[in-house]
Amino acid sequence: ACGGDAVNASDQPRSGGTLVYATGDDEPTCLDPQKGGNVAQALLGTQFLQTLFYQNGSGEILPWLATGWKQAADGLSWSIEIRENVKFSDGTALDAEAVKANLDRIQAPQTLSNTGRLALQKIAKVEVTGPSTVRIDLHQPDGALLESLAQVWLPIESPTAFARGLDANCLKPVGTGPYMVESWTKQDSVTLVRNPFFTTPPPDAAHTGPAYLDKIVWRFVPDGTSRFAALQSGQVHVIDVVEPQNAAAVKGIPTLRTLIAARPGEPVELELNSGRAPFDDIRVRQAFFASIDVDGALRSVYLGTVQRATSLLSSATRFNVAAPPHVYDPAAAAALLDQAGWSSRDADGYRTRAGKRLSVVLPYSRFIPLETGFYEQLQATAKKTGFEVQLQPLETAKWWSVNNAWAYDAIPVYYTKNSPDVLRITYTTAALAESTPGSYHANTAHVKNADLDRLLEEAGRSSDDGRRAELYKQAQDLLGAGFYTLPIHDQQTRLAHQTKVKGLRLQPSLAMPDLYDAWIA
Amino acid sequence: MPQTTDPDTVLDVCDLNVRFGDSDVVSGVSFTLERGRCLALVGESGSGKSVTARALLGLAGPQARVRAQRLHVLGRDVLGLSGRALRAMRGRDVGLVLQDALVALDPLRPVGREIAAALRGTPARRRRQRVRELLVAAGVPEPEHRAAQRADELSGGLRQRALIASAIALDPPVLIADEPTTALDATVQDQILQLLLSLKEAGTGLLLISHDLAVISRVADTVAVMRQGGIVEYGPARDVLSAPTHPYTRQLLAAIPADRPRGTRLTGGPRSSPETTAWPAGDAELLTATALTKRYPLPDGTHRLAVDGVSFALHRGRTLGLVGESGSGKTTTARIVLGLTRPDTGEVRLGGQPWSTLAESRRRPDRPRIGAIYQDPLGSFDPRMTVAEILADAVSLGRSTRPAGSRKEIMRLLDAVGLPVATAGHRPARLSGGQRQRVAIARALAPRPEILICDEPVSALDVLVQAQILDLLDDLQSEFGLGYLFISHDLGVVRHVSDDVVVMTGGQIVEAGPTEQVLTEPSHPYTRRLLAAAPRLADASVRKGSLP
Amino acid sequence: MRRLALRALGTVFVLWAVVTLTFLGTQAIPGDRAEAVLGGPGSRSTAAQLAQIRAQYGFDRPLWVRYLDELRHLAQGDLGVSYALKTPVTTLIGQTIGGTLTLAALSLAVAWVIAVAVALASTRDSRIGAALGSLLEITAVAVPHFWLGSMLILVFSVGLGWLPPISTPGVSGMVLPVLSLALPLAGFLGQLMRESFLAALDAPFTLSARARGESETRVRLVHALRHAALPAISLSGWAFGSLISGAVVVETLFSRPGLGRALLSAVLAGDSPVIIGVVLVVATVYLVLTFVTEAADRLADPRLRAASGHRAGASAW
Amino acid sequence: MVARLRAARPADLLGIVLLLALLVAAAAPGLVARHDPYEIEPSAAFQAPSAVHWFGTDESGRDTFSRVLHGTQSSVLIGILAMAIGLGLAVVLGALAGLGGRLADYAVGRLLEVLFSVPVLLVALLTIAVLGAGVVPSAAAVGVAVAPGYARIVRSQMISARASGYVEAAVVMGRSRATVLRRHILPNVVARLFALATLGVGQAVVWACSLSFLGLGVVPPNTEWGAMLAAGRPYLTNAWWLTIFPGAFIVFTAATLTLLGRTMQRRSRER
Ligand SMILES: Nc1ncnc2c1ncn2[C@@H]1O[C@H](COP(=O)(O)OP(=O)(O)OP(=O)(O)O)[C@@H](O)[C@H]1O
Ligand SMILES: Nc1ncnc2c1ncn2[C@@H]1O[C@H](COP(=O)(O)OP(=O)(O)OP(=O)(O)O)[C@@H](O)[C@H]1O
Ligand SMILES: [Mg+2]
Ligand SMILES: [Mg+2]
Repeated sequence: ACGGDAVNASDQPRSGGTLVYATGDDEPTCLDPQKGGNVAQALLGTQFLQTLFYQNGSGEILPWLATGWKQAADGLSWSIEIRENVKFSDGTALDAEAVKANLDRIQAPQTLSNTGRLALQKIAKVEVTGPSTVRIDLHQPDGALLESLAQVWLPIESPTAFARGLDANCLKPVGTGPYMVESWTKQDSVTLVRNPFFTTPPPDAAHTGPAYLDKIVWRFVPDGTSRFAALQSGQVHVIDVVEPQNAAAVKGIPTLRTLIAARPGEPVELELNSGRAPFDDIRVRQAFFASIDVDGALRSVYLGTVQRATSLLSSATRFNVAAPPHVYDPAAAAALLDQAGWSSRDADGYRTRAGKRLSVVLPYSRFIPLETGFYEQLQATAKKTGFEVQLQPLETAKWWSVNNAWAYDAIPVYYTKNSPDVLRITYTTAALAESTPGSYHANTAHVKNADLDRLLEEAGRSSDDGRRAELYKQAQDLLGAGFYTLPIHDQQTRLAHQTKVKGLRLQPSLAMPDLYDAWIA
Repeated sequence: MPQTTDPDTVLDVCDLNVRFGDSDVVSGVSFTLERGRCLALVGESGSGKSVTARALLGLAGPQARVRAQRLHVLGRDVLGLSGRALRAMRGRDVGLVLQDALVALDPLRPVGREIAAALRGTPARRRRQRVRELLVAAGVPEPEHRAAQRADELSGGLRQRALIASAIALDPPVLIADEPTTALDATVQDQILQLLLSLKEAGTGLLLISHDLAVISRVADTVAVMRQGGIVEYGPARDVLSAPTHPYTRQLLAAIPADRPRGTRLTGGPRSSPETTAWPAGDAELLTATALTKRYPLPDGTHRLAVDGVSFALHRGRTLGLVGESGSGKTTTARIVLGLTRPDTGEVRLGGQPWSTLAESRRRPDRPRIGAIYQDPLGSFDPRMTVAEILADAVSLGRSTRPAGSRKEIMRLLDAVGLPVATAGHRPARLSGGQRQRVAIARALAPRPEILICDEPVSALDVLVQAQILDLLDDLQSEFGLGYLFISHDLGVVRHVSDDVVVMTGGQIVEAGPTEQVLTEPSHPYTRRLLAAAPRLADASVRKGSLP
Repeated sequence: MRRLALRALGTVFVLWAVVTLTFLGTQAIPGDRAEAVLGGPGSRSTAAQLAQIRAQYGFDRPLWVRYLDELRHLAQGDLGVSYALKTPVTTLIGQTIGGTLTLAALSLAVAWVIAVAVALASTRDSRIGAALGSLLEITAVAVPHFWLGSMLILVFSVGLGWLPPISTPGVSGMVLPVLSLALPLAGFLGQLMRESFLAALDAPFTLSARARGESETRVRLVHALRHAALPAISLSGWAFGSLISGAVVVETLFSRPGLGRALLSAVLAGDSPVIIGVVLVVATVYLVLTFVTEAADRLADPRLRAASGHRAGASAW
Repeated sequence: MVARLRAARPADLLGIVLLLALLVAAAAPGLVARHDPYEIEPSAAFQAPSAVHWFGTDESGRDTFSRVLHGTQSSVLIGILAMAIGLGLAVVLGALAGLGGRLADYAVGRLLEVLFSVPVLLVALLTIAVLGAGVVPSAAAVGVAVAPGYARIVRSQMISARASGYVEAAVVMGRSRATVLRRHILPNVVARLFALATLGVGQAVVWACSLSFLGLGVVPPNTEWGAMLAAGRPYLTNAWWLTIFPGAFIVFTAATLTLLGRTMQRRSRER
């Protein structure tokens, strides 16, 4: 699903130079992805942080900062060998103590880790068993453990750097990657320079030894038009979050090229809050899906540059099962709504039941990669069937509040993770977080299904691929039949770059850009 | 038409026409001016005097279309000159003293610099010295100090002199002075006229523009009377002023109030109102002011005594004239009487009852008994109201419901002040100055007051209009028995309208008494100085004899 | 001396009131303050984390306690630490203020140059010229900054490729942002100036300057221009303030680090320390500028030096 | 009326004609625009301007011309509402300062100084942050933000009206304070404000659009110009019409109102 520019053999890589990368993703509030853990952090972190394991393009786990691993027969304990003679960019050595320090830190509440902490939930404790070996003890078997440890949200950082305190570490995390953070000018840019201690290229990299580039200026350019204009005018070398229309435009510009790949996890999707009316009724959920013309919207808003997602798991995630997508069928929708009692219409043409309008609150935010035009079309088509969709554009923090408070009927979400275990994180009863109201809950669809819980728990414990495939298929079928989630398109890494930038590639685990091989011709 | 043959002829104008758009503002004007002589242009406001003067310098404005058979300055045709040549001519050949001296100097620059700006060709280091000389020549005391001041730091007279200094900077053979003495105190006016006379004696050809015949009679050798853009009478000053042939000139002469006894009409024609008076005769005291003082704080923490121990009384059917130079406290006195300013000490009593000591709400019911008219009538009208609305408001005493018959009352008022009915629908801004003042008077009369306070009611008007207003006030007084407090800095006007007169200076009354006595046998030196400076027609005896 | 002391006191009062108003304003922003601290995309904060933050930042204390606390810190010159960025607000402002002040100052200067040029070129003679001039001004005033900025990017960056669309520290990176801010302001100043310029050209004192034989250039440059500049000078302090508002838009558009962008993201994130800090700084700059423009006013208009007391304020915004 | 029209300058006439066009667009956009502004037609997205779609179509295939025309209503409504709110606040503050005696004047004066030193846009941003997005909040935000500027003007006009000759003349004639206020001061001040308001509506439209650009304006699919601009701007290089036309309409409207406001100002000065 991903790949890089094949390095042209006739072009000899050249060392030196500064690459300017303009990102459209948010500016991280902390450069250390152990804290929080989002895509913006992952994008930057991939350049200077590395993980114990590496996941290649076919989903296999390869050693990286670890050299080997062994799972105990009961699946409750893993012993891991740490690579020797590796130094952090501050000059301190990587050892078993450092790995334990990192894993413990991610789990400690004061670290405020979210993504990493959720991934390590099954860990009971980490023990140093030798200078270069650790043992990880689990509460229950975790088939996704190695995949989790191959995500940049669980990097191995210098414990010496941790000693500086949480906030200092946010400014300048210290890892083992090809580059290191030199400075961070808030609301402008982060400057990275080559790491002199670097010895651990990614397993599938094109070269070994230090990185080619002297320096990377990672600029925050939230405005998509300016970002693309800057690329066109040669002011920057690489941009991300390329908007569809610009991706289409690149085709006509010989000096530019795109690099687009799906990210693993759950696609960008619309989840319906089945915990309250009107979507507590499966017929209404089904009718809603049938009254939205997703294909039409994708074709027009995205100028055909984006594929419709057909599965509850991203096309870049193992064990995804393609299901026939929901089709736009107003007649079927109408019939379902009539059945569900929403048969009368009010003066504005919206359906009502017992004097109450069939109204759907849909809060969205800019950080979710869906265009305003998409929501508008959704609103317009749903209106024909009689749904009133109340769009609420919200700022990120507000959007999370609304999400935490369950104050929505339909909500666009995505979840980036390199494992089908993402389904367990986002659809099990435990993920409702009902015991702590106002708290983050990953189960945005409010699915409460014991069968599903059982399937996903077992799949999560299993390390047998055949069994996992079977369990995940059942789970996906079950979810599909419940009309909770409308997959829209895969979440993507969308880069555009000057053709003179060579060796640009994506790390397969999360499809994050990796500038280790990159050089400027 | 005189020909330019005489080398002494500095201005030679033949058949000058100036058009703005499609209106002829000046048409068929011809005159000549020689060295050491003075030609005066007189005429009512808007008759084209200033435009004529500006045309001589090519400054009639971009919209003006100027045509003439001859427009010669020092023998050169102005109409044929290039812009550069025109500029060279200005200031060097012809100096111009603009009409509005008060605003004719850049308020942001010291006057010394303004004068120096005219000194083309003078080396920079000599200029300072030269500016000093010019200011001295223009009769400005303390020239060094004054040169560093800006126009608005100078009094009107000093400004006028500074302006003259800048106009004569290059010693031009021709000087045009447009209304150089209007709006100045008599004493200051006198000084300016002296200055002009001395220039004339030194050989400058002087084109003097004024609507004030008294001023002209002192300086001019030749007079051209303008009306509606044309010259109606042109000849030696003595002849024109003593034996006017054109009726308009006669009208102008008759309108001069100075030395005309109380009660004589200035406009000719009969009284508009019946001779019979509806008010009881007898010398009733309407209002008394006793020992009024008012001080204003100055920015530097000290005080200025604007009014200092002023006492007087107003009587039914009589006029008290209040004269004095600018800043002597006349307006402040009037405001105290009107109950707009509270005196620091002293008291005003109305009809024997307390007035100035009352609270405003207690005073309000009696307010209709005192009316007022001001120098600037336009500012005293609500700009949104028409004449009819203004009068209706006055008639109804501010109650919004209109009493029956108010329309008739409005017509009566308009008639009383001699305004056509058609004016009722206009806003005051569209009326002429004289008409506006009439509306102001009508409004003041509406509540049937006993007293009218008139603060410089005619100072902004030209002689003919002034004469009409003065006659009107006179008629109204004899009809309704109004008591007037009439404030003016113009001795001639005060003399004509007042029964009694008080003379103020520095906030104090220096002399008071019956008008004839005070103004013919002044006892106080200040009054004598004021009288000596007052312009009058040069030879009153000649004039008297020539009147029909 | 006394006047200076009073003025200083007045300034302190204004700053206090600004802080109070802004504090109340930020408190009125709905949403959980703790969410603002933990916020950001993918925050996924648990209730425990939120509670921890509330305790740590003292969000659970009563409003007046927090207010007094805020005042105490501000009085000590401590602007606090940004919720979202976890950077001291002083550092944040230090990093951004230079760019914004440069941008605003340059824009003001460019606007002035354009306005003066337009005023000097304007006459009453040509009706077409006058109409065209005023039409241009009116249009310039009516152009939203961001639209103008977008158009400039379209033409000069995308089309012609002359200038960078996202700003760089150098001169070329300043051109488009400065133009986006300066053109509308130039229209505004131009209207003011041209009107008073023409009025000054009609004034008797220019006529008498001409009558003295002064050249047209001199009349325009020495006499009329100074008068024309007066209202524009008086309004420049205000204009500078409005440029800060414009900077919010322009900095976002051209991806310039600056106070405006910091303010915008702070409001969106409910990051009150940054909001209060930036507003305090902007208010201080505004007050200093009012002081400067008043001095400039006095310099340009000696009448003000003589007359004490205050003049009527801005006539329009 | 005819005579007055004849006296009008060409610029005034232009202003009036443009205003009429604007009013028609706001009152009955359907008269000219044949398409439904909300009707999506995904297959007809991003069509360049043509005889069918004069201003082209947007990413959802909606007719830009219809949307721009229908947008007149909400945009102008926001402008007028903002102006009403701003001027309303300003009149209250200004009247208090101008007529309420020294203490009130001082207090309001300080308050205005305070409001002046806070950036206009911040006030607007905070208002929106508190009220949420939408037509009314947008208008309120702009109104609140611009109120101090107008309050200053109202104050100085109140003061100059109070010091005017006609008020003094009314006092001399024995009119009470209330009468003077009601019959002379307020009508005169309000008459001037009318011209000012016209000028301000144009600016308010521009401000409201800026809010939309910052993502704080009107909620989609509302056809407000600022929101349209914000939505269309990402397509600047491929579908220029989505940016050019709404922007041009903002400029056109603001300019028309400014032109009109200036004419009215000049007229009231000439009167
Ligand atoms: N630039 C101009 N455009 C149009 N009309 C003008 C212009 N200048 C003067 N006028 C008109 O020309 C006429 C004569 O004006 P002028 O100033 O010469 O009168 P005047 O005799 O000097 O009056 P006053 O005694 O009031 O100064 C007036 O009706 C005036 O309105
Ligand atoms: N409100 C005020 N505050 C301070 N000083 C004042 C005030 N009103 C008048 N004065 C001063 O009081 C003095 C008398 O003024 P007033 O207006 O009564 O003179 P005037 O005789 O009417 O002069 P003019 O002939 O110029 O109208 C002047 O020096 C004036 O500057
Ligand atoms: Mg004149
Ligand atoms: Mg006076």
